[in-house]
Amino acid sequence: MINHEVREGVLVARVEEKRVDAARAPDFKTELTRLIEDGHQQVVLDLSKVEFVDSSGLGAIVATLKRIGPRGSLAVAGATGAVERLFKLTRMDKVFPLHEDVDAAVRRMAG
Amino acid sequence: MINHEVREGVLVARVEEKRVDAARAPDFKTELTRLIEDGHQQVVLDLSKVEFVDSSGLGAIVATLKRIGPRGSLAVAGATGAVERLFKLTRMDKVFPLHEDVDAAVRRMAG
Amino acid sequence: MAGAVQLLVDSDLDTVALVARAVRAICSDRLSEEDLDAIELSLVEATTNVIKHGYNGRSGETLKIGVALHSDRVVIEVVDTAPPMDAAQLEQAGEERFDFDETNIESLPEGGMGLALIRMNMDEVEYVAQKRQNRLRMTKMFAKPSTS
Amino acid sequence: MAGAVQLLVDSDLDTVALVARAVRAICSDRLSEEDLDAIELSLVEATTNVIKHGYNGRSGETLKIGVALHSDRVVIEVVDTAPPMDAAQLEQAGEERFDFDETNIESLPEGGMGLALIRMNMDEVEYVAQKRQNRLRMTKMFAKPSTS
Ligand SMILES: Nc1ncnc2c1ncn2[C@@H]1O[C@H](COP(=O)(O)OP(=O)(O)O)[C@@H](O)[C@H]1O
Ligand SMILES: Nc1ncnc2c1ncn2[C@@H]1O[C@H](COP(=O)(O)OP(=O)(O)O)[C@@H](O)[C@H]1O
Repeated sequence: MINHEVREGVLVARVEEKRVDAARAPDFKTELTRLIEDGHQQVVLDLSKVEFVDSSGLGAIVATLKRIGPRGSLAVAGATGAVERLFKLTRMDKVFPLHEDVDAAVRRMAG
Repeated sequence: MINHEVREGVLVARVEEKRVDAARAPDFKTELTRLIEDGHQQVVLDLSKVEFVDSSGLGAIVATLKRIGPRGSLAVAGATGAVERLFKLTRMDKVFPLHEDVDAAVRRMAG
Repeated sequence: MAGAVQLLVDSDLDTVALVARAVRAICSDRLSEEDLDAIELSLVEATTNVIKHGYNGRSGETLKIGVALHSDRVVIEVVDTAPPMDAAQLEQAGEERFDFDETNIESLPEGGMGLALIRMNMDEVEYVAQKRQNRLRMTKMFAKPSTS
Repeated sequence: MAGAVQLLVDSDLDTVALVARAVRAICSDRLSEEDLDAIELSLVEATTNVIKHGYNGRSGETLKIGVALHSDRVVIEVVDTAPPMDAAQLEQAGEERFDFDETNIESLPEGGMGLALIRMNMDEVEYVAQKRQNRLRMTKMFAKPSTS
């Protein structure tokens, strides 16, 4: 459900599911955590293919940030429509900087 | 549900409904018949805004052609997707020439 | 994603569009636009027939639509409690309905196309008139998507 | 177009997406994308709660979703036969849930956001626990479209 690559030292995790809801959040969290545990501290979560996230999906993203720890950071790229709206409504856009695309997010994080 | 104009002597009837199904076919037929009864023999039915037609809608179009009579003609413009598919599946594209748009249909009919 | 949804609506021609959109959306993840068009048309023809012929246009009667998504097929069931239709009507319906002479305008069909369209658009069509209800079961096979 | 549709599904988290897509499609003719997003999220949170908390994750239980389209509002009802929830949970839920200190990562919520999201996204939310069933009724008002 997640593809990843490393760009300029930043882990880019692209979510391949259209929906991250309660049915998928546990696996989503497990996969994301496994990626983080390889030691990455700078992570960009690419949500450009995702059309819908519910509170379980958002909770999994928050859990991942806690796992990365205070010295790392987790930014979001490509959130649009309902997904972007959820981040703003819950004020989570204050926690996860929203970037238009992966390029912009990596540039900001690596630079 | 139908807007109309006359172009180069051809009556262009643009259907403003997304769906022409059994709930709407009776009114659709009434409106179309009223337009025809003004004496128009060359008619282009613009279906570019229509997403769905069922057998009732198709029947209403056939009824209109019968009303126009053997000396007139009824062409269809802008049928795409499910609508175009219905005309082809029922061989009604042999009866109603399908044109990409109103311009093409009027050109053919008036020319 | 496999799954099943049942929809209940009043026997009203105005709700046919709502059901059609809902069922299309339920199936939309797996099927091509062309298959979705085929399913939507068949469903609309079937529910319209139940309302117009089964219930004689009476609203306030129930209409149940079942959608079951399998890995290689969608099964759509239309269930009603009206007097049953003559199953021969369905058996005889087919693409011959459209073998008209296109030069003879008066011969063109204005109705009686619904059952033929259902049979032409679905892979299997079965009608079962039970004691208390009738069930039209329509199956559409589809190619498994290459990914996942 | 006014109308009402009821959906019946099994209490399975995998069917929540099917219901969400169906309800979105049913409402799609009248509402803005933003209103559709609000309705979809509320519906998903409500049905997920019933499955996870009401039925403790048990599948095979019924879940009924009613959608009623009016000229100026949509009413969504989620009906279950599980033990009722504590209505106070709903009353206390609101946007205060998201008054966190964003500099204190450990304090950020990982759950307990669903009811708050429902109340923030819908105009009216009512919970009625009856003898045999619970009913969460969520209403969304919308501007009448300027045309027709
Ligand atoms: N659900 C039904 N209940 C009773 N009769 C039906 C039903 N469906 C179809 N029929 C009969 O079969 C005939 C053919 O149906 P159809 O091909 O859909 O065309 P149409 O509805 O335009 O007549 C109908 O005219 C009706 O007599
Ligand atoms: N349908 C329900 N049945 C029983 N309890 C419920 C129901 N919905 C919500 N609750 C209770 O309210 C709490 C808060 O729900 P919610 O805000 O959706 O967050 P979450 O589901 O993530 O815990 C739940 O943890 C549960 O205890």
